[in-house]
Amino acid sequence: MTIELNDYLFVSGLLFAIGFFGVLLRRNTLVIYMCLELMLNAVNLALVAFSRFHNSMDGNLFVFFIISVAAAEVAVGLAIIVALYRKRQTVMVEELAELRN
Amino acid sequence: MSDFLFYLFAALTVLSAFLVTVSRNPVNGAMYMIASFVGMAALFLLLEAYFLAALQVLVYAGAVMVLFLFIIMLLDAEKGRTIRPNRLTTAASTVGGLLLVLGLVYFTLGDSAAPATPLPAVTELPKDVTPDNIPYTTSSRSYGYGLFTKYMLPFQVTGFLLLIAMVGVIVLSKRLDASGDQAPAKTGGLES
Amino acid sequence: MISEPTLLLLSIFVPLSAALVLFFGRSVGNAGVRLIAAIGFMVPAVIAVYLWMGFEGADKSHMGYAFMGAWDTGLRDSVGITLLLGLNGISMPLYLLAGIVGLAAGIHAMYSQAERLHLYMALLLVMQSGLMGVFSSIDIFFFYFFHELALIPTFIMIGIWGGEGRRVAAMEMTVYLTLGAMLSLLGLIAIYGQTGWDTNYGFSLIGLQEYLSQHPIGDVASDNIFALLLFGFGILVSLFPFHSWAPRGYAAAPTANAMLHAGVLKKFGLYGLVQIAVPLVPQGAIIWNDWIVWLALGNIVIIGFVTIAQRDLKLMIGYSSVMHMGYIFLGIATMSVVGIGGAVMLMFAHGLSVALMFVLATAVFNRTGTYDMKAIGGLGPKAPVLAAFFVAASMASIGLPGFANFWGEFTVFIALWENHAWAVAPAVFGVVISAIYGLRAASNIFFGPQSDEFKQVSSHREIGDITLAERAPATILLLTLGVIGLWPMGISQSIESAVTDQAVFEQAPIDLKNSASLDAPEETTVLQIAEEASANEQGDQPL
Amino acid sequence: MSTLSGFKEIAQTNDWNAIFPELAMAGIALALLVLDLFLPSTRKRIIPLVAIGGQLALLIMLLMGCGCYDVSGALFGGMIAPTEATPYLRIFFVLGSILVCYLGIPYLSRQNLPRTEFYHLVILVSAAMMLLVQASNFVMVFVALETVTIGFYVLVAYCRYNPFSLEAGLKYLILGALSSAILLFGIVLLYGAASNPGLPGHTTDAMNFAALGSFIQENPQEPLVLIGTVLVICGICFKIGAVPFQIWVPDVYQGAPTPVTAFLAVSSKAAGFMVLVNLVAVPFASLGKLVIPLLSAIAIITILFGNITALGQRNLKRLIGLSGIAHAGYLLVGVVALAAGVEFAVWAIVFYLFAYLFASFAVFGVMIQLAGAEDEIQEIDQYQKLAERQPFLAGVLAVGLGSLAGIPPLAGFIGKLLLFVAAFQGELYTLLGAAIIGVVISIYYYFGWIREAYFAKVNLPGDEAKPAFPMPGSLGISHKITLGLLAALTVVFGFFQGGLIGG
Amino acid sequence: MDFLNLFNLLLAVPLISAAIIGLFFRRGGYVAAGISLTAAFIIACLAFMVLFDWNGTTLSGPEYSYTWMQFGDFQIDIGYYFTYETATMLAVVAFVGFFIHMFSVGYMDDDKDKGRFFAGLSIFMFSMLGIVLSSNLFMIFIFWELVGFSSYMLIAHYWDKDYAAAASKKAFIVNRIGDFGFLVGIVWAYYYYGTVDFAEMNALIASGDKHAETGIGLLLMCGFLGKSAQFPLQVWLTDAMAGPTPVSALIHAATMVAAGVYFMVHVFFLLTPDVLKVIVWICAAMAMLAGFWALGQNDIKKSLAYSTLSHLGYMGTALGLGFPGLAIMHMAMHACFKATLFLCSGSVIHACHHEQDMFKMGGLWKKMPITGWAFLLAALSISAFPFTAGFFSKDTIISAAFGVGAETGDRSYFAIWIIVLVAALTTSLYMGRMFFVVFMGKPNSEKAEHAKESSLWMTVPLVVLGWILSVGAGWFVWDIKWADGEMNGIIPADTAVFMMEGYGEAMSNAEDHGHPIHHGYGGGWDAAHHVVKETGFGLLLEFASFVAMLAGFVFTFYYYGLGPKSDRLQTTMPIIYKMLERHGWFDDVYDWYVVNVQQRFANLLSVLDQFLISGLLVRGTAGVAGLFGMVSRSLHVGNIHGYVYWFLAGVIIFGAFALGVLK
Repeated sequence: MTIELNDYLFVSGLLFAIGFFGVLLRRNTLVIYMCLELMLNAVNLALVAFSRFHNSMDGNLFVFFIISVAAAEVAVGLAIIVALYRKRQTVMVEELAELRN
Repeated sequence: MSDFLFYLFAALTVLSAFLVTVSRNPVNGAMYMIASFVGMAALFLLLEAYFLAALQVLVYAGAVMVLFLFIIMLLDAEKGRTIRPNRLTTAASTVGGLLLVLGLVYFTLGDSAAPATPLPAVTELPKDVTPDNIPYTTSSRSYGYGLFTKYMLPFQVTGFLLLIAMVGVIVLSKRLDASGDQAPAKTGGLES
Repeated sequence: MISEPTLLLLSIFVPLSAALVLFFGRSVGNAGVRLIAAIGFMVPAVIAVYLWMGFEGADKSHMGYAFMGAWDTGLRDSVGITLLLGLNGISMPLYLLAGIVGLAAGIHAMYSQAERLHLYMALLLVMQSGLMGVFSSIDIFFFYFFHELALIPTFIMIGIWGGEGRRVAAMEMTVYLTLGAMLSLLGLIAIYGQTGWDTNYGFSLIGLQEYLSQHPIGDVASDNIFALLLFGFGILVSLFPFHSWAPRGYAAAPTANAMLHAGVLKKFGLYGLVQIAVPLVPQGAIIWNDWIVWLALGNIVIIGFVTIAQRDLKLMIGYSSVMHMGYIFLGIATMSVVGIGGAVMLMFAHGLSVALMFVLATAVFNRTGTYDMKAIGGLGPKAPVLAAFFVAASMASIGLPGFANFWGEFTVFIALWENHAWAVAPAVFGVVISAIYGLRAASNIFFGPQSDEFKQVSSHREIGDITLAERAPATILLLTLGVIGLWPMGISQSIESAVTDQAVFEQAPIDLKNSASLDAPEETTVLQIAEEASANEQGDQPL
Repeated sequence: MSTLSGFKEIAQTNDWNAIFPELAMAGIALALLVLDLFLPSTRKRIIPLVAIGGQLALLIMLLMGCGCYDVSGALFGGMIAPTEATPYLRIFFVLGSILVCYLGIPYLSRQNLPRTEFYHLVILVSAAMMLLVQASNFVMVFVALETVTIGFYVLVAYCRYNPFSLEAGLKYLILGALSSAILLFGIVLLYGAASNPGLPGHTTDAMNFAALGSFIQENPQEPLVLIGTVLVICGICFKIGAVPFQIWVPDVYQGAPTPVTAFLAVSSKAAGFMVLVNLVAVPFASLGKLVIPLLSAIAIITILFGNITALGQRNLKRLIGLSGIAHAGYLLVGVVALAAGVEFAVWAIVFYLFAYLFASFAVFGVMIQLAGAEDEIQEIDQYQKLAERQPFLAGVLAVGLGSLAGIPPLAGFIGKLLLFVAAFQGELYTLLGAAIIGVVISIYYYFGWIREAYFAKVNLPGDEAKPAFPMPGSLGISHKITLGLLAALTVVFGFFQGGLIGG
Repeated sequence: MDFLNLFNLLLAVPLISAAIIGLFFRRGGYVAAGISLTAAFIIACLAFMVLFDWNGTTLSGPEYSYTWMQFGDFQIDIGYYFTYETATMLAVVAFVGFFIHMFSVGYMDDDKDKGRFFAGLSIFMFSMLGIVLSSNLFMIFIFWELVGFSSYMLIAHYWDKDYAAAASKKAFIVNRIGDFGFLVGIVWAYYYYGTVDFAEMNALIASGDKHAETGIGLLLMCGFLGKSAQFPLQVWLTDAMAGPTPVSALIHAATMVAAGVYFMVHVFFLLTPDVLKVIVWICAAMAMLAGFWALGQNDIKKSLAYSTLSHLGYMGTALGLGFPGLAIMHMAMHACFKATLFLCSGSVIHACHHEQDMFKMGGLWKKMPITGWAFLLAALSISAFPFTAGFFSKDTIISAAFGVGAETGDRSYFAIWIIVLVAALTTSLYMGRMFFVVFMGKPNSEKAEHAKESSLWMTVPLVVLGWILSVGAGWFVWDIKWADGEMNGIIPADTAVFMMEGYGEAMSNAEDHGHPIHHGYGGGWDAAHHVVKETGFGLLLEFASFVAMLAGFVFTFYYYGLGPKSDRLQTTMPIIYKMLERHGWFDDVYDWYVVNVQQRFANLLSVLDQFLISGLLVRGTAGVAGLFGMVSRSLHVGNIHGYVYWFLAGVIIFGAFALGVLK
């Protein structure tokens, strides 16, 4: 058998699910953030697969944007986490729940 | 052959991704993350997206994850090891994740999946491009064509986005000097 | 000479601009405030009287509307809303009422010792402009709009200058009234919807009547629309059992505000039923007829007895005004020329008398320092003129001939027999009830020997007779009551002309009879027309 | 060489004049940085003035109709496609950014934070929003949206020595990233479905709204499409704060600096809505069977949740957030009406947004005057006796809240009216019912706030112990003008709506 | 001057005088009195002008009416209906009214609030004349209410006394209860006959197009019961004596209370036999009971009030027997002698400085001869001493009861006869008691010692009403032609016509609409007299009632003695006295009802209103909403995880919805 588009999609979907799972599971904000990156990657994979199989360049170009955006996001996000750590000396979500009702 | 490679790298990607979510120590997590990214890059190669594969390795595995590691070290990740996710969270998240996977299976492997299409042949350089059709090409030059014509505007906006990110990071982490706006007494800087 | 439509516009915007001036006019000092406010209240009153005198001769070619003028506010093309002003025979008396009561309330407020007088007057003026607008707009959207405009100051006024329990009362009143207003708004939009959102007809009452007379609303639709209007307006008019906001609200409200609200603003809902709901959605009115009658009797009998139980004068007045709404609802329920005419007559009269009662209640309070009727007594010999006013006012409100109220009530009873003969007896019994509490109040407060509490009060306070600031508004109101009482034609003529114009009020009673006899509302004539119409139309969209 | 002729053809559509206002905003933003660089620190006070002045100039140009000349069809290879609403929206966002900058002045004067960057970010984000609302291609949507989002990460966490602000930033960051991932996945699925040669009417330009729309019209039952659509809607729901993606709102609103809260509440939400409107209008036009029930359900729950939760909420920033959720619900009613085929709904939404802008900024303007140094603590008690101590502020507050509550003769009421009419035209009676209930409930907390400001509280024993809350001294004239103008506009648009209703 | 304008003037004059006094002379004292008196005088003159000009043709119809208010086909006219009974009534009201005005000037000389009092009198004259002249039910109802109001006002004249306050309130409310039925009856009549104009309704009935309806009749009767204070609404009249004595004389004896009778006579053609039966029983019973109750009163005015009740009972009886003319006649005679009696009591009270207890008076015969004589004559007249005014009306009524019984063979009429005969006995009992106690013997108190004859203001009316009219008012039955009828120029003969003939021929074709035919049904004194003659026992009957009368006087003379200090009955038989004093415990029952039933019911309802409607319905919903609010607020836990789950749930639910899993 040959590899189908669906196989790639499955992998990407699996990655997405795992990423989501990680976000749900972990309490370390850094790890949560990593998992989010993972989800973005899953999207990338799907995109590339689609554009390859459907013979359209737009997907690949989109990936380019996604990567750059992700990079920027990471930079800002980490900056926030660091700044917060300076205040609270922790990166654990349940210890970062001062704002509540 | 390529099938085998696909399975190999897919397994690598997924497995290490999973390990990221479960590994106690964030440092290990970061390592697995890199592995997952590399696997992803390999999959890109299989899809003949060479330029993206390169970007993947450079930006993600290179820049992003290094940044992550650096921060993890900086924030003394040792604390992360001691606490373990409590049962409830584990159970709930597992259920959630499984639900998603279930949906995925129902979706991709079920009858509702998109009809499969044969892998089209691809050229290296773009041919017979029309405004609403840019076929798949492998050369990195074709990215340039796309980005600077059709995707010119998003491209520029991305530039501003990076500017925003840069300014933002500066705002969030630069030590306020005495000029104009001095740091209020109650802010503890890194030096503390 | 300014054209009449412009006068209508002026009667709305002069008070409003006076209010704006006062909002920022803390510096002008009380004298200045009084002057500006006086202008703001005089102008509408004068215009109202002037138009009233000119009304008979005026050109009423537009379906009985005179003094018509239209101004586009930017919603004409999108949703067919136009500031369309004008008066017909039904709105004329109420417009007059608004002018007169407004003037009285204004005078009373000017000389009340309210701190931050400029704000007080400003809010009152906003109310006034809203009231003038309510009864002069033909566009049913603006009719609603002005009502809300007049409603909002009530909240703040109760809150700042109110009596005890004002925080709660104000909130309850506002939330409750908003509910009613929203329901009725839906109903109004729904009526507009029946034209297929044709902006040529739009929200204009005239346009809607033209359209709906050709294509009456179908059964289901009118059932729902009328329900919306009935209960929406009903809440605003304190139809039993949606009345609980009214007595406490009025008890807490400052006098001038209570005068305007109970006297004029409350008529909005009834006016809406008379002018909009019943003529435009007659078969809905027929379907809901029994409901109206039963609830109205609830107002009269149940609330009547509740009124008897009150010891607090202001609460009693509040409840009594709730009770009197019952008669008006009965009048509307008859859907006949006579009944509607009586209802409008009574709306006019009640507006005057209840406002008068509030003025006098405050006058009593200023002398005795309490509203508890058991704690007063024998005030009469000390303040004979006040007593005379009070007795006259209570006589008016219990429908003594010679005062305007009588004509309304009497006519309603007459009309009621036609289709609801059984309801006449309980309705008339209400007259006895109101006599009981009305006279009890008068004799408790003014007659008999002084009570011990009152003796203490009067011992260390000089209790004078009614002052000019109280007498002026009271006289205005009582005079109007008397004039219309002796010369009902003064307003009944215009009312009659307008009511008889409506073919509905000729037809509806017959339909009512049929629907009563064979209890299937579909059989009624209007509905047959409706079905035929909707048969060759695309059919009515049920709500 | 002929192969690139296609690219040339595309390049010709890159008409930079068409987006002059956005460019101008970006220019202003950059100019600020340059000024910050070269101005001596003593002169830096003028920077906010430059920011506001520049934008005002732009605003006036827009009002006079320059810079948004009539452009037909798609631009930039289909990245953006201005509509009739676009000029109004440009005005909206410029106005919003001006007001945020205005709010920034008193805030920053209190806070000792880098200043120039604040204005810089606000203006850039606004520019991005202006592009976002005319984007007609998912790539453009994503990029612009991320620009906005990342900008907001920074702005929300802007008060970097205040843990609350940072925590809010973190929450917004993680949930925002999550939602953009979801959105992205949805986009990808749509892309994959639409570009599939195996499907009838497939397109080669699958990211483009129009093309996508025509494809979906061909096969609306395609599961890939349905899932994709739903995921995209999830992503947008986060932006507009609709149930169940509203949960972050109160926390973030409370933690964020007050000007940013305003920015979030008004501009960001508006942008999200206009994206949703574009989506519903073009690509999802033929998905009524899916979109209408889905959005209706969301709308109803959102209205009820927002209003009921706001009952008894003492912290005003949270209260604003929750009421904002309710407003999102009302606006969703408009969107549903649009999906049901009522074009008029667009204008209803636009008008509502404007009314919301005026009212909200009026309220925020008052709040920022009364806010202390740590502005996440703004309790309702601070407003006791405001009417006596600051009648002007109290008046503005009353007008703003009244408009938010939808009370005639204020603009907010007209907005609601138009939405209701639209809903009626779409025969969405259930939604109307929910909306009515919502409005009635909302009266309670809005007027509760007014009551606090106006009614002299009967002092319970122990109340005397509480220190009287500090009140600002006499207001600067600029504040009076701005706030007065907002209140006036709210009133005027309540009476006269000419020019704000196109179509 | 044509009649229309005269009628208009008749109504306008008192109204204007009331307005002038009310607006300008509230403190006016004698000025006010003057204005009011002048008005009364003008009224009297106008009334006589009308009576002299009038040629006996019924005046009615559109030319005598204005439209007052109109809605579609429903219209209220202010119109005049002038016929023989109107003439009689007009004469009585105008004439007696004037003299009572005159008397008041003297009586109220020491009163501060003359303005209020005389304004009230003028308003009353206005409303009363309105009733007299009105042409339709609507209009009569309007003035009906107005007289009620003016009586309320005048009863409450001494408003700082709580009994006055209570009495006025009671009077008004009880009247309202009567009007409740009255009004319903009017509405019914309006829909049944299509008109409420007396002339038109009369025509309808006469032509047989419409029949009289028992229901309508009974409902209209309620108005009569209220206004004329018949069972069960009689309770207000005795309390109404709280007002000044002239008021009692004018309103609560001579005119207003009689207006009820007048109204019933007016609508006589609407009354079916059943209605008449009801009336005759109620009124006869009241005639007797009230007579006894009068013996239980020490207050001279209260005692007279019961006598008024009793005689209103007689009028009702006459009506019920089918002799409207006779009823009117007794009304007129009663107006004379009862007004006299009240005025005498007023003069006495005034002389004794407002002492009203009979047993504190005594021996006034010598001190106040004019008053004494007037009282004596009136007393004889009321007890139907032969050839006094009362004799002609009252005795005829008594005998007529027997006569009707004899003719129709309906036994119940004999019972009526017995009852009214006993009532006649009681009349002479309480009159004798009053006379001997008040005027004979020695003064029993300081005040009585210093009593003096009153001023001319008061004595002149006493002479006119007492000496002349109480005696001679009835002599017209002999139909003497003084100076060949030239005297008709001085005494308007038309006023007597109705009393003599009643409706005369108008009712002759009565069988068309099912009235019981006894000879002269619907007639007046002639008919009644004829009926009595028919029986053959005419003289015997008159003798019987004469004996009853005489027995009364003789008994009282021996039983009470002259000028006793206390009521012997009270001392010897307190139980019986108590029974009479409590006059059948009506007041107690009503008071009990008001306090324990009505008020409690009201309180209950108001509690329910508070608790159920504003408590549960309104506050309840608010509370529930607030509860939900607390719950949903607590969902904001602040922990990011908590929030991520919302997102997860959202994605899954939406996705499931999209894939149709939820459908």
